[in-house]
Amino acid sequence: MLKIDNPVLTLENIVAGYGKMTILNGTTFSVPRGSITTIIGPNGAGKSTVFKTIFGLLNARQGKITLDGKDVTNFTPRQMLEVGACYVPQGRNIFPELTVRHNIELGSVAAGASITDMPARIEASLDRFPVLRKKANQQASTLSGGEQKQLEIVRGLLLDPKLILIDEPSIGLSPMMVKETFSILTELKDKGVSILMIEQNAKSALQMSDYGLVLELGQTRMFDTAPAILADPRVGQLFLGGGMGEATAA
Amino acid sequence: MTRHPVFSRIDANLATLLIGAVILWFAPAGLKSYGLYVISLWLVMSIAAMGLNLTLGYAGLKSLAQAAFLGIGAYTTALITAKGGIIGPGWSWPLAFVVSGAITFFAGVILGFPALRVKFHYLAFVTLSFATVMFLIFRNEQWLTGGVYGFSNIPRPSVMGSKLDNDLAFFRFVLVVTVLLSLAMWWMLRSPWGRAFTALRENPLRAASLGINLRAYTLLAFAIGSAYGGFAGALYAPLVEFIDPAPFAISASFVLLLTVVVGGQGYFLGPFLGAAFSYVLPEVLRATGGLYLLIYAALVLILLLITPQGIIGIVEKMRENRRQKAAQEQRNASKVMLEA
Amino acid sequence: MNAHVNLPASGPVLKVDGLKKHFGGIKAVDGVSFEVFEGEILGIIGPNGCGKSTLFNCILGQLQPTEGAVTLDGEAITGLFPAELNRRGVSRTFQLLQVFPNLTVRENLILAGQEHQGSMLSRLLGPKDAGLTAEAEKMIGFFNLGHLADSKAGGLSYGQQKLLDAAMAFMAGPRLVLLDEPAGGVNLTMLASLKERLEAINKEQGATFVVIEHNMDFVMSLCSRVVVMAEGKVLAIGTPAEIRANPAVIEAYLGH
Amino acid sequence: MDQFVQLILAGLATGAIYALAAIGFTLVWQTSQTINFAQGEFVMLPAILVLAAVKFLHAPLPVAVLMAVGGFLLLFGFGFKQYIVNPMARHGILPLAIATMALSILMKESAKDGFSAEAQQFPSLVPEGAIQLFGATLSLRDIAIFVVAVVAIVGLQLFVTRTKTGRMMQATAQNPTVARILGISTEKMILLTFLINAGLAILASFLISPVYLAKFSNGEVIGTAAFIAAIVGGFNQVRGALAGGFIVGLVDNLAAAYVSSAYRAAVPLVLLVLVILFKPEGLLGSKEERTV
Amino acid sequence: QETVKVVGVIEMSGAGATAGTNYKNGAQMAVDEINAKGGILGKKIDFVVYDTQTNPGNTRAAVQRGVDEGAFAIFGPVFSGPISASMQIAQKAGVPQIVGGEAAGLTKQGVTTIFRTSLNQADAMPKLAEYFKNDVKANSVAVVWVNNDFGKGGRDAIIPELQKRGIKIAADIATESAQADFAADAIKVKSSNADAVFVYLNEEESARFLRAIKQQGYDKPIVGETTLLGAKVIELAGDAAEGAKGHVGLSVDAPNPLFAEFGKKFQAKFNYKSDHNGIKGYSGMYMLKHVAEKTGKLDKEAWLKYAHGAIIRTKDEPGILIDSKFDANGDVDRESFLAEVKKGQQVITGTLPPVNKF
Ligand SMILES: Nc1ncnc2c1ncn2[C@@H]1O[C@H](COP(=O)(O)OP(=O)(O)OP(=O)(O)O)[C@@H](O)[C@H]1O
Ligand SMILES: Nc1ncnc2c1ncn2[C@@H]1O[C@H](COP(=O)(O)OP(=O)(O)OP(=O)(O)O)[C@@H](O)[C@H]1O
Ligand SMILES: [Mg+2]
Ligand SMILES: [Mg+2]
Repeated sequence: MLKIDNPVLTLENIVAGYGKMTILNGTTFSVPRGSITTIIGPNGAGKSTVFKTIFGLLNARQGKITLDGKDVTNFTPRQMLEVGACYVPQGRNIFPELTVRHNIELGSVAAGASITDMPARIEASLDRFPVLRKKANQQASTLSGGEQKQLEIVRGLLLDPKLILIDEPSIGLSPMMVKETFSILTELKDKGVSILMIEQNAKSALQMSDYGLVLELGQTRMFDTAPAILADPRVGQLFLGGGMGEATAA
Repeated sequence: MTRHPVFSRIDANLATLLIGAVILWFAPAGLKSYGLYVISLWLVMSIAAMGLNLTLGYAGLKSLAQAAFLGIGAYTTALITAKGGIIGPGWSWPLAFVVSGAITFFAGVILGFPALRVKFHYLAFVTLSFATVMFLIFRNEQWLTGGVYGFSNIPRPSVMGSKLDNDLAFFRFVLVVTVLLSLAMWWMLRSPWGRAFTALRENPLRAASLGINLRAYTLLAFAIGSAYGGFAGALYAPLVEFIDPAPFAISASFVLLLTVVVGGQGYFLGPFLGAAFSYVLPEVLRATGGLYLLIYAALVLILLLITPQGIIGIVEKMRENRRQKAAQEQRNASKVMLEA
Repeated sequence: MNAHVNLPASGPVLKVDGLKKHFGGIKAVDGVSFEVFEGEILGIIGPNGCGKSTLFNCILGQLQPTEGAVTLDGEAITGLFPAELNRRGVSRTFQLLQVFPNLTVRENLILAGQEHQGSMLSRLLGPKDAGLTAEAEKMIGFFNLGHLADSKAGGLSYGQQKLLDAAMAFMAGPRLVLLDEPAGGVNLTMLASLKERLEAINKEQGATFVVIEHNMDFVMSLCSRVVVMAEGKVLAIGTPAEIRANPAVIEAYLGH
Repeated sequence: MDQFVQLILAGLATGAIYALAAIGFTLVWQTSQTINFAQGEFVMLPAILVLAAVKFLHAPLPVAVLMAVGGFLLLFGFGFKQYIVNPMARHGILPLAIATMALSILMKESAKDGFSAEAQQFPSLVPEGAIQLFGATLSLRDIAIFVVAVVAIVGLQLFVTRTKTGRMMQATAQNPTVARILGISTEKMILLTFLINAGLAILASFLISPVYLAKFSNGEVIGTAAFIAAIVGGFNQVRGALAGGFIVGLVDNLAAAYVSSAYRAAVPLVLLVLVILFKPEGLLGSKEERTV
Repeated sequence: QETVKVVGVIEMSGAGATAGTNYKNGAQMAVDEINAKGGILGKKIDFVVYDTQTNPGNTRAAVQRGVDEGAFAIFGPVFSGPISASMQIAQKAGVPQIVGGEAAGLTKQGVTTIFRTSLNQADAMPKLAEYFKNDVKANSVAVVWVNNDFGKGGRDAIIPELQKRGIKIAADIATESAQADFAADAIKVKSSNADAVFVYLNEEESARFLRAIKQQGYDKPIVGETTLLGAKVIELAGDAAEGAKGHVGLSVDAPNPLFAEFGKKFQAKFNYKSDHNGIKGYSGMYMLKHVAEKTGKLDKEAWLKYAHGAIIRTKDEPGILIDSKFDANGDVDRESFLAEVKKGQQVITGTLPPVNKF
């Protein structure tokens, strides 16, 4: 397994779960700084659970999480935001009865005084996702599934984070919007932001990533550069559908 | 094949019910009238709560009218069985029981229609309005109900020609009726109907797309739940031997709601526990003088803080833990596909 | 390209004719017409917000269309209740997660099949769940949910709930299945199983499918024909190959 | 005709009282999806606390008012949120609603056993006196209640919808987990809601008690009327409380005069049930969100 | 030491809480006094109170419990519905029951164990009707009553009496118990243009009604029964009570030193002014004691036998507060008063003799 120096985030032997269920049982990995790392793994592997534990939505029963060398184990979400992490969760996460614009504005709640150009930022994001501009004054619940996801992505990336945790951003997005999202993430990376992403749309995701990480049953099975993961025949067989499309076309 | 969790749960319910019934048959031998009255009341209110538990606990329809149905049943029974009533004392109780159930069933169907249109607090409001109107009818229509003066001298039913004036005999009679109604409820809840009612509560949108007839099940949940209120009323009237509008006021519906929630909404045995809490415990506490309502309210609060799922939630929690442990074992045993 | 392009042997199973759905000034669906033939797998693609889900909801009675008609086997079904349609053999999945969170996985599946057995009364009085338990067990096996069969569905991961939702739509032998983004969040290997299952049901039971998806590999390898929507209207209909080559589709949806 | 005008004015005065008490329901619902069945008791208790402070601690009236306000905010603003709403909020609406029912018994019985079972006079904050309007008499107190109700509700409506803090409160109610993820201090938002609620209850209590007298059982009447007003106005709109209060007050008074007085309690309900059946989201409520 | 068990079955919560609390306090005060002087026939009274929540079912349970516990007498309840629900139980067990109810029907059902502590409405209302005719000289009357057994009973009793005397009923207005807002009712009374209004509400509602009708500038006679003219009403209604008048059964303000003394003791003990229910509870307990002592033993049967037809005079038993006669049905007969509110005080303007002289 690849070793990296000066990681932005490390998890050491994390144990966490729900009720009597332990989902993460000694999860350990490090996230390289200033790059995009994609976590893949079967459904129910515990990927989202990892994010929830990092961001303080779920209690880590054991183990240690460090961000930039600082122990952030069991920080609250607010504290995590303050140390420069942000999180875009999986699924539907809007405030249904607020307007689109008000939804987006709430993404800046944790902004410190340092960020003075928030309105301009919001405008810039709306340029990237024109649908949202068009529907800025509509109730968020009336958006289509993909539009809601776009809203969440815009809202989640308003701050100047060190580390972005983003959980399956591509669900519900049209191919063009997936590309747009990935290019935004790449731009952020180029500005020095570290990105940890979960994706089931694994091939496209790994293609734009620097590193890949395979999680299975709550444990890190593989960690390598993205091209290496993509090229690994076992990974391809087990988690990337083993060449779907060709099989049926035969 | 693994055992079906619903089956094992319901089997436990059935066993508890039957064993409980046997114990209750023999237990009160030493009790005086008062004690017998209190446990009879407990059973009667359990029936009413069982009905509300179906409407509210299983089907998720917020009804604030259960005491009104109790009242309809009680007044119907009084009218049919009392001296000077439509038929008078004697064999008329079984008829009164059936008529009480039927009237409340149809009233339930009618009240169910708004439930097809409105949800949540609006439904609560509609049912609350119904309960208010029923209370006013009980109170104002003196020619029919005795109005504020009430309806006295309601006879106890007769079995095999002998009148159940003996409190123990009447209690056992109530017990038998309770067990029969509980069995019917148990059967229904373990049938596909029970699951459909739950689906109504959990996710009506998905339920509809699976062919579940929301209209039919909503109306049924209301109607059957209400009919249990009516059945309870048919026992309540001869138990107290006097009725006036007070026990069927809105506040009584709220107490029934409390009963269901405190017992454990959506669990078969919840109503029995809840009714013990709402109707027996206050009797026990009454000896504490003026403070007993304070103590009672504090106990409700503490209980809900400990187990918001109701008393039976404690048992459920253990069950859930066991289930999770089993799932965990299976998860641990599942094969690792990619060896690190 | 595709293994089984079925051409219309008989009339269409489902026919959508001039369907419109407006929300105030928003024309979510704006005059959509197409036909779905017996035994085919039809894909629907289109940019976010172009009206795909709304179209499904109108077809299935979840929303009342502003205008237009839907027929099933030549019979008008516009405005029928979702439950009625389901009993006529039309099942569906949802784009957002829609399971019964406090029922177990197994109960979710049995529930999905039970209303297709017997009459209301026989369901109350008769023997229960005959055959359904076995069918549910099979689904659980297919979708790798074995260890979660007795867990509450609300505690499943996103992808697992998505799979459960699809499995529910497959219960009780539907004739026509409408799937709204079944692939979103599903692991690629599981997606292959899902596809396999879908094709098996299609072949063995002759069920017809309409699938909304953004996963192009999935749509293009699965569907015999694809409808492309844009801004509430049909932009193109054709075989996957035709669609891939259509410049208007590339412009509006696929990119490059 | 004269009678009619008088009834309308009296109805508006009553309606303002209902509205004032109803805000609590809509506010708490809007910002934390809780139904507080003790709302009526919340309006009953502050006045009793003032009288109790006078009676037992021999505090002069202004001091007693301060003590009552402080004590009430602490107990039923902070304490209510901290010890009842917090632990139970995760378990759905009903357990919490039942808990508030228990709380209402607790408050009522404490007031009765700890203070008095009898009604007491409560000093009016507004000078006695009345004005004539269209041939009908309106007391200054009625007018004050009217003004306070309108100002409080309009102000609150603007606060909740037009300020960022207000939207943070709404966000907390609509999706607490996401609100936390975005760094909204949900704890603070909920606390704020409950403090405002307690504050409004105090205001309502001080205004209403001189008219209705201070008595442990007042909460039942006020609570029920306010609950109905809140539903009629639409639970999910703070401003709905105003319209709902006035409508219920008016219908109530007109029904008492023109329809059978024995059924007066039912008339507004039945009318409003009809309204709701034709407009299921309440008079001013907005449509339920899209679910599919 | 042996005790005499008396079980109070009283409305301590629910709609009857205020009345019940007064009744209980009055009774408790009597018990304390009696026990301090050695009890009944040397045995202390063991007085326990079970709350009925003003609910007939609970009342029945509580009476049953008292009977099962071997109570010598049941004390209460006050509201007529709960009394109806429970009197058969006491009757079956042969236990005396001393109640606070005023509804006419209670003593007409052949129950042999029930005793009232206040006048039957059927006896009080003719006196009032006379008053309307002769003193108020009203040709039409608006009747405002509370829609519970107390108010309805009064309304049902007075309307025929008024009509018998040729007085028209200009308005017949039902109100709810615990009603807070009387504006509509006041407006209705005013626009009925009756010569007088008869107010038959519980105390607090009376006060609220008086305030509401004063706000409407009403200037015709306001007439009522005991509950309209009580000290509590005057305190709560303030100016608005000025000039209200009518008939009073029991009142701490009656020109009777025993009432006044009771009032003072009660005020000192409970820190508020007793209403007529307090007097009922107090004198009822003394009636229990007196009869028991007359029979010389603690025997229920003997007690009942003596009590039916008993005449208790204050010179023999000061605790009875006013000479009273209990008839075969358990009804009580005694003097009553005409009163008026003047300068914030209840002033007795006349004394009416008992229905049947004794
Ligand atoms: N709220 C919950 N309660 C109980 N169990 C849960 C809960 N959420 C997740 N789990 C369990 O934890 C395991 C891991 O879930 P998690 O959401 O982390 O998976 P995942 O890797 O993100 O999967 P997916 O790719 O489907 O999103 C699953 O087996 C699931 O059953
Ligand atoms: N209740 C509503 N009120 C207003 N507009 C609505 C409502 N429902 C849907 N819309 C609008 O209708 C359009 C179509 O929505 P729909 O959900 O059908 O899109 P979709 O094609 O399924 O998109 P996606 O791929 O993102 O799921 C969207 O622009 C949406 O904003
Ligand atoms: Mg996940
Ligand atoms: Mg969609």
